[in-house]
Amino acid sequence: MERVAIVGTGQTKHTSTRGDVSIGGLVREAALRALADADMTWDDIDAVVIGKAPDFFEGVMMPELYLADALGAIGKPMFRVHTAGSVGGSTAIVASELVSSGVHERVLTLAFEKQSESEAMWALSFAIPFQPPMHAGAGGYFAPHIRSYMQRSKAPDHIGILVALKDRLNACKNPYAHLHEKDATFESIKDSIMLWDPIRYSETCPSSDGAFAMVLTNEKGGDDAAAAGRPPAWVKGTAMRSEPTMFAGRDQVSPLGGQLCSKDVYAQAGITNPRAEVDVVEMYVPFSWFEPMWLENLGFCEEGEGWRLVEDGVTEMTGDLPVNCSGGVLSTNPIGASGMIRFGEAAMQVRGQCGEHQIDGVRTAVGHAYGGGSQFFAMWVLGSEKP
Amino acid sequence: MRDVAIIAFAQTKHRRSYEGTSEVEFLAPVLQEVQAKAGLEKKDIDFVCSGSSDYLAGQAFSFVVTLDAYGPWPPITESHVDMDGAWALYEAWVKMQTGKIDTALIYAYGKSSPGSIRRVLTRQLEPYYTQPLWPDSVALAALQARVGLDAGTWTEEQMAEVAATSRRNAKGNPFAQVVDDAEPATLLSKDYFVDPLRVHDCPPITDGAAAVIMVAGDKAKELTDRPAWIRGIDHRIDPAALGVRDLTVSPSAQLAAEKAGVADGNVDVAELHAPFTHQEIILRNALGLGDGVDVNPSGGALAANPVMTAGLIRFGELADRISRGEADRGVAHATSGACLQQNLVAVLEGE
Amino acid sequence: MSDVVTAPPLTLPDRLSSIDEPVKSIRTPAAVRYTYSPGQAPSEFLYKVAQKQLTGRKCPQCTKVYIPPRETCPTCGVTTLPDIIDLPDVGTVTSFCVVNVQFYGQAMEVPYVGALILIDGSDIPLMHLLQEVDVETVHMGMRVEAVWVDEGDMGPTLESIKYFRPNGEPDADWNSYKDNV
Amino acid sequence: MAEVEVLRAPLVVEYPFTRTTGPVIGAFFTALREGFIVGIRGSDGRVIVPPFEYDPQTSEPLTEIVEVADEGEIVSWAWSGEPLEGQPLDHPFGWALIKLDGADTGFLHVVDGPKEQLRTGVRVKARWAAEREGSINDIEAFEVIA
Repeated sequence: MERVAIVGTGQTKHTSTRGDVSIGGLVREAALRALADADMTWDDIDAVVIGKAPDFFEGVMMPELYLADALGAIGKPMFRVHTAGSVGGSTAIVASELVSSGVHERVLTLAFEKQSESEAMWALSFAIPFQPPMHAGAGGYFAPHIRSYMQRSKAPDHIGILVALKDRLNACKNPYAHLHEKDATFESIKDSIMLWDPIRYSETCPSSDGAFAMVLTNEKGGDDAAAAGRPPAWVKGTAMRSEPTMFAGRDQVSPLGGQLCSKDVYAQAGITNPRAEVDVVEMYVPFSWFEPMWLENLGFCEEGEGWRLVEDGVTEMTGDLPVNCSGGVLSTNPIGASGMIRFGEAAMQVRGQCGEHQIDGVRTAVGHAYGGGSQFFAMWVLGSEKP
Repeated sequence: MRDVAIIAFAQTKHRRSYEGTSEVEFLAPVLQEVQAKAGLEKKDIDFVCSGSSDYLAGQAFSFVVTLDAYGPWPPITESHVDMDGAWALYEAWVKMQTGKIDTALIYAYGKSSPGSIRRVLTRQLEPYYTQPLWPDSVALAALQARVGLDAGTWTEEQMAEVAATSRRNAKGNPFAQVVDDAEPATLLSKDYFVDPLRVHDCPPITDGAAAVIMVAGDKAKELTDRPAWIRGIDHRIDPAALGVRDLTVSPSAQLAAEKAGVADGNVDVAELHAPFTHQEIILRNALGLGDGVDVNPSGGALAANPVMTAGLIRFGELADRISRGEADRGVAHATSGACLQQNLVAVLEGE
Repeated sequence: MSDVVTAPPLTLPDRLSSIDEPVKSIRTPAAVRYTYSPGQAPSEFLYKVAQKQLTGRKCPQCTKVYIPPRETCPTCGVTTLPDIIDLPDVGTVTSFCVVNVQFYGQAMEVPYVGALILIDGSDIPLMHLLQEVDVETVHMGMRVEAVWVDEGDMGPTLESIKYFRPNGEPDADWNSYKDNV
Repeated sequence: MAEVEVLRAPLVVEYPFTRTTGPVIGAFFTALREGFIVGIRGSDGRVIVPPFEYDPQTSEPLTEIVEVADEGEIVSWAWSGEPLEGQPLDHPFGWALIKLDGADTGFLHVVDGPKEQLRTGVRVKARWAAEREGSINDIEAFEVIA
């Protein structure tokens, strides 16, 4: 298997409405930045892999067909992935496999969402006849599972607030993040409206327009980048897992799919103690409580202990396992791109490109995405050393 | 490249409508059948990949629910593309090349019956200048057909010949939907549907599903006497806007065929995903298929056209033909987008 | 930020450059129409609902009872047993969410409770509304019963159940529902 | 299981999408609102109508907006006997790729019949809507001119 290196990343400034660009203009920005970072031009790219969440958001079925021009894909392979919320992660994994398989040498991968073209509550959950009404969108779906977590782990109520505060303040160090709430405090989050009890407004994610792109190359490309003073992030493992949305006895707090996905990816990367060996994590946390839930699900601690890591500040930028230094999904959420932002921020941490939200000396980083009803998982482990 | 073969194929009996049957209900038997044919169970399958479109069903994340038809438990390694199932097969093929997996189940489904497929497909057009006009798939194909008729690249008689051959071939395909013995002259005597296209130039509206199982290396030989080996596979895309393209040719299909190595040997059979009659002619030219090639012995997309699925079916039909010893080397093709915008080409061989 | 994305300026014909308010956005309303059918097993279930009867189907392999019934078991991938199992309209709250804000396309008065309810005799909870209850007192393990709409309004939809409400029974034993929390 | 008559209900997926255009697409719609048509010059010198943001061959951004005529000739056409919901005309009409004077590519729009007059090479001219807002429908249809 060919080694895979990430030699370029690029993203848009995420915001609620990118009123100055078309959909093509939006994706193009992220792609151009990734190409510039990789010191490449369109001609250097062999294939394009694109991902986004449901086509209803922009009302364009298979938008990759129309985006072929904007992404320099004419005459090239153009591939479209859709695995619900995990799509940004799985798209990056498909791109990495195009390289690791030896099929291509240099692949551009990109994920986007321009949510302002419609409205999330509509696009994600318009009513389907005869189906039980969702009553309250994604939050209404996930809130009972968060309550189950609180019950099972005996976590105190303020854990979600701590996570939200951390991510909002981290986002202020990330110029590309959507929300820059410099004045956020524990109290301001605590006092925000309880939307879907136990989820407060400030513990939820925004709705964003945004795109993220990466350039992946084979070993030679990675070596060349390193020689040119642009050290790459090396892919040390990738994994995906899926399970049914609803089935009898399903553990929706710590789905088996997520556990198996993390075990698989750590094994590939030679990680036996993730808490000790992973330097930084970008995980998919659309509601604050998912941080402690995923910490347990992804094997960073024992079951029921995730909230203690949060409370002890372990996941702060100053802690020993910083989580979502970028501000995470809680601060930036162009849905189809959110998974790729996690994967890409992990690459940026390894490459030392994060500026104010950089953790010193990152050697191993994890990117994580999930989707559907906590049923689709995608992860990768990146390292500064060639595997 | 690692040797990878298709060893089993199953599909629905394609028909105008499976209305009243949910996607899970009509897909599940196909998934069960393909596993039985391959002699594999869920525990033997390393990877599942599917192709479908939310827009056909009118539901966001429709593929999420449909995965239940497979019973993905314990959790599986799985992916989904919003493309024809042929691209899902491509993703699985790439994954096999990494050496991470040895077996894959690929499925696709498309039910056009819940909506107006002609209107639904307008949603895949460029969204600013084109979508708001609602130019339907038949109208766009008709514009393409006219260009070739005007240029003398094909004639209405040749188009009718394609339709007649497809329908006649489909008599040997128990899963086909449009099957008859109509002579080209009879077809040509009918009125235009969307001038210059007659009904016989257009694909039927179909509900259908299909699945294949693909296996790498020696395992393929253990499981079947005559695997259909994938010797080359590639896909390419052209611009979306019809106005800048020469609609009488398909540069992306031609390039994909070159990369897949179509011309590296004799081609016995080609299963081409040509929803409209003139598109089969374009593809024959783009792929360099001579008169000796048996094109669409299954009847092709003109005999049954489940959207998102018809391309994957081409792979299954060709693989079955090779496995039965009726062909040694063939070409499978899938398309996506208006007027053959995106094309995937593969070469399959017996031993 | 880097300037690689800065688009080069356009050169415009005079007639355009003299226009003060160029178009920056367009509205493209779109309606795509479908006829939706939930399929055989759900239809069967909903007809029974219209007769005030909840039903489920059992998987022959894992023996779990599904409500709404499935044609195919989502974990085993096998066809469920054809027998329709009648289920009562009472169950246990396994988890819930208190909704305090109006959402797109629905007109519930806030606050209201969306609860996962494990119907007795089934193995998977159903999401529905919980009312006639002080939201402060809702808790896991609470026993609840269906309140059906008036006879004349009954139809093949889960909305034939207006909501669930506490039925006064003591809380369910944790072990009876812990697999669904 | 006894087969029951399955349930059916209409499902309408409907939304008034708002699309921000960016400057190039915006220039085209601005022109339409003002009653004229523009294209853009491609890297090969061709004038592309409607304007692409990025060159179909080189992928580089295109910048030179060019005014073209609101009349030209049909390069391909098709006759739609039964219009579908949403299409510009509610009676039978022609679809056409139209090469406007000053342009080098085909512009997709509709031609308001009669069918007998439609053929490749025939000249057509835009019929403008009285009220224009910056939309492809600001051109109601093209009509055959002598």
